[in-house]
Amino acid sequence: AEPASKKVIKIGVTQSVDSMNPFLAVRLVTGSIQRMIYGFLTVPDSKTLQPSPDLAESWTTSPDGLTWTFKIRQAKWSDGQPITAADAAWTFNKMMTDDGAKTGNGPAVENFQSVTANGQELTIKLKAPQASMLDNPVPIMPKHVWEKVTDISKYEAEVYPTVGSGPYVAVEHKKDQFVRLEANPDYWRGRPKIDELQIIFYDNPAASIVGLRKGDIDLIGRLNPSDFESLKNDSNLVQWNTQGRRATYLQINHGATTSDDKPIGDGHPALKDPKVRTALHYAIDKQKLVDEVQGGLAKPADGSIVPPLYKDFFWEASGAEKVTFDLAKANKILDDAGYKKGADGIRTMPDGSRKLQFRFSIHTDTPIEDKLAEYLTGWYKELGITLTTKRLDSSKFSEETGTTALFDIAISGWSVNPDPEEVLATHLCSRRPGADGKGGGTESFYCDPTYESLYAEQQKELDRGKRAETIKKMEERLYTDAPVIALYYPNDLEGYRKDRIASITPIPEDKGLLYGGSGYWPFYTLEAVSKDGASADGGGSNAGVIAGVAGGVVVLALAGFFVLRRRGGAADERE
Amino acid sequence: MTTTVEELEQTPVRHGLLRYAATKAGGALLSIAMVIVATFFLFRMLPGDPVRALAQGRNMTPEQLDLERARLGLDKSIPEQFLHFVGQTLRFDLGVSYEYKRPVLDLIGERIGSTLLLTGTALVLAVSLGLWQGARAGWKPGSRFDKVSTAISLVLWSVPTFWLGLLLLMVFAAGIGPIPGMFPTRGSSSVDKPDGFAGVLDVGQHMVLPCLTLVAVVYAQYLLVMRSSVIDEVGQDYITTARAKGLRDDDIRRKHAVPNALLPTVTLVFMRIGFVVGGAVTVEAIFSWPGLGQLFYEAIRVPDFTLMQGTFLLITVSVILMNTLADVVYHLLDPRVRSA
Amino acid sequence: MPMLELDELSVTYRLESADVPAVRGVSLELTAGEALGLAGESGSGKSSVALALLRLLPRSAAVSGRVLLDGEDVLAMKWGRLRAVRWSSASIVFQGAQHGLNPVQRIGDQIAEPLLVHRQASGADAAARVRELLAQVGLPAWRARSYPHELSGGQRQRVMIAMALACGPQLIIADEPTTALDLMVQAQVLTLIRQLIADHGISLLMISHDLSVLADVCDRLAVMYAGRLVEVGPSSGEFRHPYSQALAAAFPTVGDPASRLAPRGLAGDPPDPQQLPGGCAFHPRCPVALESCATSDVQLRASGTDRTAACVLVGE
Amino acid sequence: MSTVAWVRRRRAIGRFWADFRTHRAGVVGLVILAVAVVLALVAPLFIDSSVTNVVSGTGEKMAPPSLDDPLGTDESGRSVLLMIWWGSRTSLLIGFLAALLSMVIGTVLGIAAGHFRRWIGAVILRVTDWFLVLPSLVTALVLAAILGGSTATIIVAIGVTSWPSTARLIRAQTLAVEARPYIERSLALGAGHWHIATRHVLPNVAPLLLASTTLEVASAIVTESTLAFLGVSANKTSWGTMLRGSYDWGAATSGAWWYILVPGLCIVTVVMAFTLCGRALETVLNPRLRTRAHA
Amino acid sequence: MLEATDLRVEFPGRGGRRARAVDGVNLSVGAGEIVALVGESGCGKTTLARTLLGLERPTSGRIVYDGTPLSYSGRALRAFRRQVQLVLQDPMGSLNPRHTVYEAVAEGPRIHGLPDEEAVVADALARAGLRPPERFFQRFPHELSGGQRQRVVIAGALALDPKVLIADEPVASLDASVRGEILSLLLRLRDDLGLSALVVTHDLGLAWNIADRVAVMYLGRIVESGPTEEVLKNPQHPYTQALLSVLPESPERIVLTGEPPDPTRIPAGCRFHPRCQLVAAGNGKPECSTRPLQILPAGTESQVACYLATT
Ligand SMILES: Nc1ncnc2c1ncn2[C@@H]1O[C@H](COP(=O)(O)OP(=O)(O)OP(=O)(O)O)[C@@H](O)[C@H]1O
Ligand SMILES: Nc1ncnc2c1ncn2[C@@H]1O[C@H](COP(=O)(O)OP(=O)(O)OP(=O)(O)O)[C@@H](O)[C@H]1O
Ligand SMILES: [Mg+2]
Ligand SMILES: [Mg+2]
Repeated sequence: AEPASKKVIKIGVTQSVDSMNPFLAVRLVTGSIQRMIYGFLTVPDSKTLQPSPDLAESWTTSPDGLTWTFKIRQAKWSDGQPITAADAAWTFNKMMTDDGAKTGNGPAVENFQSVTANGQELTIKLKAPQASMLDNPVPIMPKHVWEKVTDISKYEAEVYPTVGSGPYVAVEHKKDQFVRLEANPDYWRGRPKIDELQIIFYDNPAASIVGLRKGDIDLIGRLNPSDFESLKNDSNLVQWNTQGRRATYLQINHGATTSDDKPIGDGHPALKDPKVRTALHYAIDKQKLVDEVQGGLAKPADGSIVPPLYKDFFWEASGAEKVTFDLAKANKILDDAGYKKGADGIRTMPDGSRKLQFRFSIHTDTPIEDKLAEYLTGWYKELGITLTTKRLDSSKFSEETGTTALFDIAISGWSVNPDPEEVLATHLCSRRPGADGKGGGTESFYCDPTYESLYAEQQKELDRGKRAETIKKMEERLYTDAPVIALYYPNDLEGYRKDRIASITPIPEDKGLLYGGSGYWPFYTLEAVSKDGASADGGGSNAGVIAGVAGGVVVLALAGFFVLRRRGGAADERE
Repeated sequence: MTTTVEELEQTPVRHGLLRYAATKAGGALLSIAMVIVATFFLFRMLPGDPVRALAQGRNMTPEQLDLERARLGLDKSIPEQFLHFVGQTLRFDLGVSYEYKRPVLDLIGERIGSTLLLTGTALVLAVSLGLWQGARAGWKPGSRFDKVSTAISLVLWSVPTFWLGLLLLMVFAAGIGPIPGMFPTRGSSSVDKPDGFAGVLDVGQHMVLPCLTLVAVVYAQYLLVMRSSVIDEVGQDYITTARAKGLRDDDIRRKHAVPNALLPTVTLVFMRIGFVVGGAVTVEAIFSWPGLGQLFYEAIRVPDFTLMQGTFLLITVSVILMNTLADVVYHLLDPRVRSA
Repeated sequence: MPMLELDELSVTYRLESADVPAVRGVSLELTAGEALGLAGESGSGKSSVALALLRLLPRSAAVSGRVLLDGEDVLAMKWGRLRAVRWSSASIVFQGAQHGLNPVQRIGDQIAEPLLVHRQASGADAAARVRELLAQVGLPAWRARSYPHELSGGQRQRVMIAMALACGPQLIIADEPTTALDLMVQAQVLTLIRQLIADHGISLLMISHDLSVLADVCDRLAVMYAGRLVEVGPSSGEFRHPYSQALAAAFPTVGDPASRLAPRGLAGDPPDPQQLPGGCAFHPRCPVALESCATSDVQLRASGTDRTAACVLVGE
Repeated sequence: MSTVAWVRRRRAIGRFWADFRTHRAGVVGLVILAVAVVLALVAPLFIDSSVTNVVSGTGEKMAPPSLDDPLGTDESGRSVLLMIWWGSRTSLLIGFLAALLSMVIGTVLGIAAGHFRRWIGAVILRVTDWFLVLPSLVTALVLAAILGGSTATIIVAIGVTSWPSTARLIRAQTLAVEARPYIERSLALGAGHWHIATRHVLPNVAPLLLASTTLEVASAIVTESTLAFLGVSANKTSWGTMLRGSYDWGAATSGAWWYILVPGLCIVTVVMAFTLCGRALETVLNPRLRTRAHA
Repeated sequence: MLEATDLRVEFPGRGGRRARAVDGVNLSVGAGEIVALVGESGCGKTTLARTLLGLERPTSGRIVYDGTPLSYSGRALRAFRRQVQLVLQDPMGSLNPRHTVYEAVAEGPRIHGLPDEEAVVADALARAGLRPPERFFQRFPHELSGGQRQRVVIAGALALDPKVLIADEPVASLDASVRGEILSLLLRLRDDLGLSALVVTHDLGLAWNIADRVAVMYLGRIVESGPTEEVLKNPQHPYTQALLSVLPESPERIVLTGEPPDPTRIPAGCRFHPRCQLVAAGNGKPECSTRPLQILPAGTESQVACYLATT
């Protein structure tokens, strides 16, 4: 029904949109869509991932690092209204003053003292210096549209077309089904090369793979290794395999405490000993895990929680510091530290009080973690350490490993933004649960003076290079002290149809991500194959199928009718 | 003839029906009350701190968490929470979804249509097909038709819904060998759904596989129930009377056996609605059908407890209401209980 | 020509475990306008005979012999013809009026059904005829709109009778029409039947285990034992067969000093049709059995005018 | 008297078996069942839980059936055949225990509801009806999700949601039995509640109970697999979790049909066997059906 | 032996109305006496019998056994039920199909913990005419004929050595030829063991066969009672007269009109008056429809509750 020349690209996602209101949305898929609809202050550079101008053309910082001034670009909202600093100021102020608006990106304005606008000039005053300021994740909203909303926490924002400043404009959203975006002709960088972008939701990952193969969708991201493998033999498909944003690591209960330094939880005392933690580290064959658990589609971690994708911030151990799989060494470390093996082959504490029997907490319903657990159990058995797997549903899991500390070793993982500050912060003392044993947001119960001071240092450091050095030191500290042990960095696995997508630029351009990357680059630069009919999604064949089905139904109905008519023959009578 | 007595007996039975309906409605209300209480305590048994679960994957300060907790009313005592919950529920306020940050009722409202379309169609198909086939099979137990029908339904009865759904998806949506992938892989309509009749066809095409899955699993039960119900009737004397009257076999079945056999089936049809709903959860998950079942599935996966609680409450209450309706319908249909 | 003639009618139920010879060679005649009573204990095959008359037996039953209804063999009829004969030539009133009526249909519709099936009336005619029939059995016309359960047992039985009369059959088969009914109601129904056959000149085959009831209504009586007729004769005379005599004695006459404080019955148990004793099937219970009875079977033989009995001791 | 009882019982069993044998489908079901149960029981003699251990998976990953692995391998190179074998233990265990649980609850409440006519019966009936209309899968899902999906939880979740139909059946049967004159006679002989329930009601409902339990096992196995598929089961290897695994590891998309079909077919076969068996039992043991067959 | 005084039993009926199934009955059964209770269906015979056994609690009135009023505590009832036993109409139904004859007969002794069970059972069976008893021990009810089953039921009652037997339609479901045997058995037991019996029946012939006394019941009340010969040969109450007249052998029939009586709607005055043939014929008295009748006392002599009765 549509002109064949219209270029439509369909992206399959396995997460549905939670809310079209950016103040409320938290899901990754929604974040990606916001990136395409709204401008941000800055956007990670497509090559270096360094913050680069987006709606903010340029910016300056006061020497104390507390005042930031952004110059807002002269551009127009998609409804033709000019974009001003007032829009940005309204957005931030809304979040700072309205609790309901904090849901989506609340922490991003936590450190804001005040935000003021003057024409195209936006001034943000901070409470404390914050180097990650330029990685601000808040989409700038059109004030003239949104100020009419009375209760932001109840507003669904289901008004189409949306008023935005990004490369696309949302024109339709069917809940749990799809979001349709159209190219924004007035986009300040220029109109995207395709006309329409559809984000189509699949509940069933297997069905999405089928969809990609069939051509129901053109691109799908965040594949798991096996689904990725299954795209192998299709000549129309491109398997996209690059380094990802995630790190998978173990979290070790090395003596969890609350924010007033009182012990909490029931962690095994042996884990307080850094030697034990190091031994545990030595006993992990990360390459094997990558091969077996991730199907080879990951990179063994010789660093910490920041993945190699972020070259600037990535740190990797080398030399003597580097821990390599060595069961003998691990055993020796434990022997030397006085953990003797008992008659049953299981080590005990040096004072003989307790056996080294640890629990390994994983999530229910995550087969990868299950496998991982089985490998770890195997290796640790060689060390004379018993590891028992404890499966927890996610709410219980996060409570036990994040608040009540009822664990020994737990699986963990974190997706890292171009600026790693957020993930680093999860290992700060202040993130531990409060004195009442509640709350908090720690990923390790870590509380280390060295780490704390490094954190404070990097926050003040506005020079990217110097800051990166400090951050690497933090990673090193985590590596050697081992409150967490990084296992591997899973690759980003995606697939797309080359008979539909002529070109797409990942972010970063060098081996970067397509879907789920930061910024709108891939979908802004996307070019569709402009063969006739290719983008019309086989409208003809669809119609054919429909006709076929209808025909079939008619035939069946007729057949049924005749069968019914035929009844009543003498043979049917009963005697 | 003492006509006075005869006329006395003619007194209408309407108020009987009303009273019956009222008793049933009372029973349903009681059941619903039980559901509400049970739901409250069931969800209070939750391990862990829902707020903390909510924050999973995101960075939240303790203050924020407390704020959230207060917002959800989780800082109050259990009796207080209970009263609050009951009050809320009675005002049709099912709370706010942790995940979507929106009233659960709104979320449900957006999806209930799809679910009704799918389950409704499936139910109608399953009921008509199952009852028709069951009636024929039960009329001549042991015949080839009966054997084939029973065999098919027994197999279908043993098949896990999701597995059947996956196989159908793999065969008819993906296409295998000579079978083309003729049905869509997801959803209830195409993104660029045409208008008018073509649009209806489009939805129809999307509905084929999920509907088929649901029908396959559900209809077997109806078939078996109807079959044994008809077998029960076949031995009755009034059937012999009908034969003695010179009726044709098919007329006996249609006019006498089936109407009687249908009656006990009515309640069963409705009683199995819970089963259909259960099937819908799986089917919607497999075919990405944007309905309540999917919402529920998602709520479980997240887990989003208010959403789970709300959906559970709604599903349960509607199944109870359906059953009550069934009782009343049965009452209307069966002259024997109608005046009893 | 007799209205109904049974010639060596046999019915055998073929069960998975064994064959049950329920009726073993019954020959009977019924002339037009005559009322014949068929008596016998439970399981003696009375109902099987009745059902065989219109080929209403289940599939498992094998029927042999001939059933001549107005000279035409019912067992050899084509389906269409049989359907035409059913109810219009012969209709049946079953014992359990409770179950003989479809519980979810109004009785008016049920009465009208054979009329419509046999195209004897349509629409309004049928309704009028239903009213008429109800009146004949003493029920008000509005009862047509009732459901069976709204009627008492006696009323239901009257509906069954009205239904049987619907197509104006020549023969009505009444299988234990009063057994489940109360004494007083039983009397009402019997009076009705008696009156109707007298008015319409219909033949009646009435089945009961109660000889006194049959004797009351019927001209002739036939007594069955173990699938056989043991005695056929006018209802007025004395019974000759020892079984018939015992059956008659089982229902004492109130006021008869002979039976006062002296109940009488037969020793032993009714026969199991799957294991009938050899010889005369009655001999193990027979108070006057001869030795030969255990080995040689006896056929019906004449015993006085119009009377035949199957016993070696009877004879002219 | 024990010999009398024994002779009697043997005769009853003999008669029952003779009846049962005439149901060919039931016999087939019984044979399949026997094989499945025996295999599950003897499994530890040949293999142990290590066949489900990913570390010990030695074969190639997702390898199609071959001589080495007759039913192919899964995503970790484990033999599907051995996993099926070992997993049958969990599936059957859950099936049996859940059915047992549901049967015990159902019987006790059913008999109580049928026996006590006053408010006790009414209350139990109310509760039963309430549970009966609850969508059982949905309820089981919620229960399992809330309580965590250990094997015990799954059993409880299934058992607690599936008893009402048993209770209904038993109640109906109890009412039917208690309407029989022999109960009146027993009362007249001086019998009490316990005597009536254990001497008359229970033996009379027991056969039906057996049949319904058999059917219950079938549906419990299906429910377990569905719960596993919907991801609320944190179970050891069972057929359901294997199916879940095949789904998670994209067996469907990568053409590993053996990984999807085999566990599924196992479920279908065993469930079908239970169903056939249960239905045959029902026909043989249900006095209502029986008398009809002879009428 | 067993006496009921002003017994009333009500059931909650349809539409909130109460069914007065038994509505003021005085009845006694003397030692070694057989009393027949006759009446049409639904008049309350069974209810009365069950109440006499304590299976139903009377709304008012009392039951006296051997001079002591019946008490409804579990223990007292059990003791009472050793003395008074019940035989029901349907022998098939009265036997648990899963119990052997032995178990069926032994049930009573087991409940009451009698010693020497096997001897008791064998003795009871023999007395009920099942000889030799051992042959029947292991049979199941479905392997017996109807008459044998009824004998087993009677043996079950005899095993407790009762003083009174209440038989509710004991032969109604039996074949005609078997009926006489069972009735003879009852007579013999009375003669041999001095058993008293209350036989509930709608069959006047049965009453004539074995009863010493007859009580005619109509709509929850006894309307006429007295020695069998007097009542059946010379009935005083119009209802009894009608009942007797519809017997096949009687010369002229009085077929009562109207519906069977409904215990939820008991007419005022004489409860029989709406159907009374005398009233219908215009011979009624005004009080027939207005003034309630006296309840007949529990006497052995002939008595009748009717304004129109000649005596
Ligand atoms: N459908 C059937 N299948 C097998 N056997 C049957 C069937 N119907 C009747 N019989 C057997 O045939 C015999 C005769 O049965 P029938 O019903 O004709 O007896 P009846 O004289 O009418 O008895 P009743 O007085 O109990 O009605 C009985 O032994 C009965 O068990
Ligand atoms: N448990 C009960 N609940 C309600 N009504 C009852 C109950 N038992 C008996 N009735 C009513 O009480 C009346 C008398 O019943 P009962 O059974 O005593 O009569 P009956 O004389 O034994 O009749 P039949 O000759 O039919 O056995 C009937 O109208 C009956 O409907
Ligand atoms: Mg019969
Ligand atoms: Mg009675």
